[in-house]
Amino acid sequence: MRNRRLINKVAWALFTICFVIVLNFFLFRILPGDPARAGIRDPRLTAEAQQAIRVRFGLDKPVINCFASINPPKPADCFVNPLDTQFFIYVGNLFRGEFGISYHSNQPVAQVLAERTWNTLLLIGVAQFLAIILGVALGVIAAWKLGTPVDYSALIFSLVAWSLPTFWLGIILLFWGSTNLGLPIGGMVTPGMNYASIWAQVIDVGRHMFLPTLTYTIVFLGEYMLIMRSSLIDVLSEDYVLTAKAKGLNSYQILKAHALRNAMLPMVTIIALNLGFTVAGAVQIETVFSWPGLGGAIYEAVGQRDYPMLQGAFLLLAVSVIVANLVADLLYTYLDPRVQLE
Amino acid sequence: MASPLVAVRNLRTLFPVGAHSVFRAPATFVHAVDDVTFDIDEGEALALVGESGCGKSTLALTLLGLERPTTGSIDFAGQEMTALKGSELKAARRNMQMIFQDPYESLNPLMRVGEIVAEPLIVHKLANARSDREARVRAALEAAGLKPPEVYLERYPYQLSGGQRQRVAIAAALVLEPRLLLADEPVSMLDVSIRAEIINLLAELKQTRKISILFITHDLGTVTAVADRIAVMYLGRIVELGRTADVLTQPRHPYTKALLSVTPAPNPRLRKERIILKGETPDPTRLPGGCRFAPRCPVAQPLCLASDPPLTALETGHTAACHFG
Amino acid sequence: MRTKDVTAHVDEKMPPTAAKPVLSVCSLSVDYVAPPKPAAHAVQDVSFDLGRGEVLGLVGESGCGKSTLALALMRLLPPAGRIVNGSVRLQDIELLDLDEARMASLRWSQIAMVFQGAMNALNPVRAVGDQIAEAIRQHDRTIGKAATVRRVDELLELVGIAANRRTQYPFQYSGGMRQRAMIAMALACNPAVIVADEPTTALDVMIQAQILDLLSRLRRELGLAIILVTHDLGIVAEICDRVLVMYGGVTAEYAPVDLAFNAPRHPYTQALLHAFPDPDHPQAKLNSIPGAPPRLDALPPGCRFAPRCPQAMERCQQAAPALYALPDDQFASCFLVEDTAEDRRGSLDHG
Amino acid sequence: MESSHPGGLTATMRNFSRNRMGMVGLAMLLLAIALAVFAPVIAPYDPAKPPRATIMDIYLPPSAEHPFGTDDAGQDVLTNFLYGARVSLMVGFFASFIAVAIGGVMGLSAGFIGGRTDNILMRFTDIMLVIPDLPLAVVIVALTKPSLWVIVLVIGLLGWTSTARLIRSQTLSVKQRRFVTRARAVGAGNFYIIRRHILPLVLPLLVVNTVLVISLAILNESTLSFLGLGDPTAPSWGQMLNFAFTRGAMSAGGWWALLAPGIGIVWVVLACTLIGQGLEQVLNPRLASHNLSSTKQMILRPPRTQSQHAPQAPDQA
Repeated sequence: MRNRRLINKVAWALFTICFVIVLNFFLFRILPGDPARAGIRDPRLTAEAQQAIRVRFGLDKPVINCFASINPPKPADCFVNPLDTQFFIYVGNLFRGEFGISYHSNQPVAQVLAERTWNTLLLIGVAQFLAIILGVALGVIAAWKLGTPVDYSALIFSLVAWSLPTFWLGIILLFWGSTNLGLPIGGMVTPGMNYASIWAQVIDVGRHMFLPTLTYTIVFLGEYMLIMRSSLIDVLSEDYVLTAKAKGLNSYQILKAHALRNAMLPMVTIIALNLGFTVAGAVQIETVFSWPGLGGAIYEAVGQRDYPMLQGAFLLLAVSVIVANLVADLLYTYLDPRVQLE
Repeated sequence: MASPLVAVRNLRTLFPVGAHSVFRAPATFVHAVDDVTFDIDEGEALALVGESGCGKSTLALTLLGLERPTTGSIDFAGQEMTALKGSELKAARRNMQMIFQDPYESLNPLMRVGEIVAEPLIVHKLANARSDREARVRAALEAAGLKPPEVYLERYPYQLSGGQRQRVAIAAALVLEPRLLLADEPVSMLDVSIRAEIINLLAELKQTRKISILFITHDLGTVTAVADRIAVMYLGRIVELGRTADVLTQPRHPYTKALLSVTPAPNPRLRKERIILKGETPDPTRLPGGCRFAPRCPVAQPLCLASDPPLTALETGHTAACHFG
Repeated sequence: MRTKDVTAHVDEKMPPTAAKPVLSVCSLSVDYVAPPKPAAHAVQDVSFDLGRGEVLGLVGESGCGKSTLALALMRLLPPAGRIVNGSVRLQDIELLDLDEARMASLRWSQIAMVFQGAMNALNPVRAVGDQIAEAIRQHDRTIGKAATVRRVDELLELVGIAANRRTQYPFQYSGGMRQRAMIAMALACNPAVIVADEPTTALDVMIQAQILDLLSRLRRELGLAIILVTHDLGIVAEICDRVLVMYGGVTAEYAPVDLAFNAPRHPYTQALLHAFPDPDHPQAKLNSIPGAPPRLDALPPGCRFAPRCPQAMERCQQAAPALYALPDDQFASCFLVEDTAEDRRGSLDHG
Repeated sequence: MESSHPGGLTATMRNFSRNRMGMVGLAMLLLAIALAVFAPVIAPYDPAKPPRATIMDIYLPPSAEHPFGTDDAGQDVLTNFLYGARVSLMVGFFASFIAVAIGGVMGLSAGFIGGRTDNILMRFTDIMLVIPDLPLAVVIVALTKPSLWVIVLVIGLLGWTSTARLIRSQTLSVKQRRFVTRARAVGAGNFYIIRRHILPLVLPLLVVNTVLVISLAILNESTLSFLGLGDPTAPSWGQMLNFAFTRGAMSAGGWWALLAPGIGIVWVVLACTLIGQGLEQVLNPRLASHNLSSTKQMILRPPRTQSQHAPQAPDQA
């Protein structure tokens, strides 16, 4: 039963990824900013070089065969040499790790994204870790002290934090941090710096990371606190908690042995579902703090109309959210015996 | 003797088990109702007794046409119900109304009593004139013992007690002047003091209006005051059927005997030897061969495991499905 | 004025084991407070004794305060609940005087509880055996792992559950088995008293019979004292020794089970019994009790049953009757028994 | 017993009016709407008039002449703030209307029809749920010509998933309730049951959800505008922030150009959040306590000494 569930989940994730690839491809072809038509605009490229890129990415081919003769469309054409079309060349390139060439930097998109992925992971990883730990802790305290001033303050704080636009909080913290704390106003490292030691480098990155991480943590902390609080209140109102109390367990024991695990179950799902918003947060924060990550890449690509870059970054983000969701789903299976053994 | 109001013959309702998938046909079926035959006369109350999962509620839903029977026939007032569809079924259903177990759940919390009772009229497009409709709603409320009706018309279910709510449900059933009432555990959620009121009301409706009643319950103790006959159900089958007094005083099927013995009598002096069956009702997807009751039967013989006893007549109007009954 | 020196009733006719009660509750009163609403007097001046191996039935309609009383004995009332008067003595220990830590150590080891609806009373994500073991280890820190497992198996066996089901989860159990598991859990520390709150509600009659059978066997074999909270007089007739009928938070009648059923003195008890079909005349019309029980936050000034009582007198509207002691260890709170009352020693003066 | 009245839009609203948190939110939202509606009356300047943009006029600190200061183009921040409110609120309301309409219909049909329809609709919803909204919105808006309606459409078309799931589960639970079976037993058809029994019980939840979708739509709009994808002809609060941030407000110390629109967004979003929280408390009233709430005051009986209640002495009567 468990294995079948696992296979189902993985198959579903793969299907979703395929859907995203198709969406990603056609979105860029259907909407006005078609990269094939926009062409390779860099004037520095020779005509031959442009043609070479066209051939490499199949831009000289029809999108798919049946659309070549759009008026009237001939469905039969779809099956004439179907692989020799932009779409399948695109898919084939994806499998080879080729995401296209950035219009702006002329570097392969895959290479640029690979560098930036780690920067985003570092930022999101640390901040999510902090937000989850602090949010859960705050939620537990608020739920436990339900109806007390502690609870109310935590609730108000979380509601306000949830309502803050991420980028605006970033700007405010940036304003405050750079003027009052002397923290850098952007980037990941101080430009042109020669580090005396690895420690000096870590400290420099840490100084750059402090404000974006803080912003990110505050925004997500509020949400996690709200969810944990309401989830734990539900659990603590259950009869089995009363049973535990009747068995002579004290509050700490009950929280540890009965309440927390049960309350964490919905948290896992919600954290997973929130990963999409997490990515949205990354775009905003990396923009404000000029953090060289995937989110920043999207922002820059938008400004430069760098479509291959935009396409690649979006695909990468979408796939990572899907995969992370899958992981959370499987984790849930592991945590909840009801799902595991059903 | 006139023909019965309801004649159910070899009724069978099966449910497929497992996820309904595009690729797989269901491998197993729940035999919710399996080869059930009985009659209900005009103005008669038949009690259908059995534990949860024995198929008694499915039987009621099948009678109503809310579940499709797999095979068998239901003759209701001379009409074959299983053949009806659409508007014909709707029209036939008008004469057959149901009362549910939980009056807290079976009334829409957002509708006023007047609207709830008028709903069947609206659905069936009857009594379209407003004054006519109101008169019928009032009459139904009064018939259900909610007097004077004006007091109740504008109230919401949450403003009523459990007994009053069940009376509203009964009024909503009576407003169409049905010939058959299906009462699915109508008192099991009510306190003892209120239980008696509702049972009395049903008995009164049977007597004064000649309404037939199918009284579905798991508690033999609640049926005596209203039922003329009792049918005992086990795992989708009727295992014993007879006049109330006969079944209660001379039960012939071991399951009926066991059920009777564990039904608490309201007096410590009547404490008796209880026949406590081991285990619980088995999984209805994997029915035992032979007699269905054999695995739990205290008096089972080798024969019982081998062959399934048919329902056989013992004396006038008393039948039981047991090799040794 | 509410008098404090109350109830001294011991029955010489009781079996010798019951001579000294295991649990003795004395004029216990519980309010629910939720300002600005008026306090609801959920339980008022309830007294009873429970001997070893005895089963006391606590009956009444929904909202009569019986579950509140059960929770008050364990000191597990919801936060709005206040024990405003009375005493609960468990084997010479006054439970209401203990601090919370000491009370926690007595819970389950001395007085355990079987809750209504075992589905919700068991943690869905922990194995059943685990939850029983937790109770054992909580009250015996020295017990080893293997010994705990052995004890859990023993307990499961005692209630008729195969030991190999120890590692299963509640959702893998049937309704009846969950209730048995709850009983096994309640027995984990050999308590003197078990409070069973509607242990068979929502179960089929046959499963109910199995559970009741199990409870009477345990009381016989282990000398367990049981308080059985129920709304079903039939269950009381089946297995209880004494019965305490509650109405609107007060004791209507408190008597040995035979007297309560065959010579009830309180009109409420009488009415309840008449609402059952008479086994001799099964098809006779049932007698119902018109009206509804009082709301505990808006009690009538006089006797709480007076508004529904067929025999209510003028006097009943003004003053609440005391709990009168009658011969043969029967008590009833009704003015009608005043004349036959032996004395008012066991009575509670509400006036 | 009055408080136990379940569900229902009118009852929900009546109880809501007693919820402090919700009423504060409602007041905040109404104030914001009033400011937006009466912007032409309140605003000190006409935003349509080209500013006299000399170097002396940009990033002027707040003064009597410009209560909120001026921005990078020398325009009055207060005026832009008031007109920006119109854009932000309008996008929020229209986009959430689209989202809630789609989500409501999807959820209701998936939940009520069930079976294969449910399966297909929910699978589609699941896909939409895992695709990150904002980057997709960024991509779509970046590929098209930025306009207010494109933004409304994109936010609306991407924002319905949570509504669909919520309404589906509520529909499912209402559908299984006994009174629906009763209506069927009486002979009522699907359309009647949806209209008379399902919708009234789903509606309050839909209202809660709408409020939260509005707040999300406003946040999303501001983010898109901040990323430079707003409609240049209708500057919203997000766009004011974009201009200020990209055109030197930080280095010029012009914090006022950043503060007003930001607070505007927080104000409206917080208002919606508070309303949502209040409505939820009304619909899903939790007890003010749970099983671990402090019970120190449980025993309030008069203290008694050991002698006063001697163990049950034998009855000497």
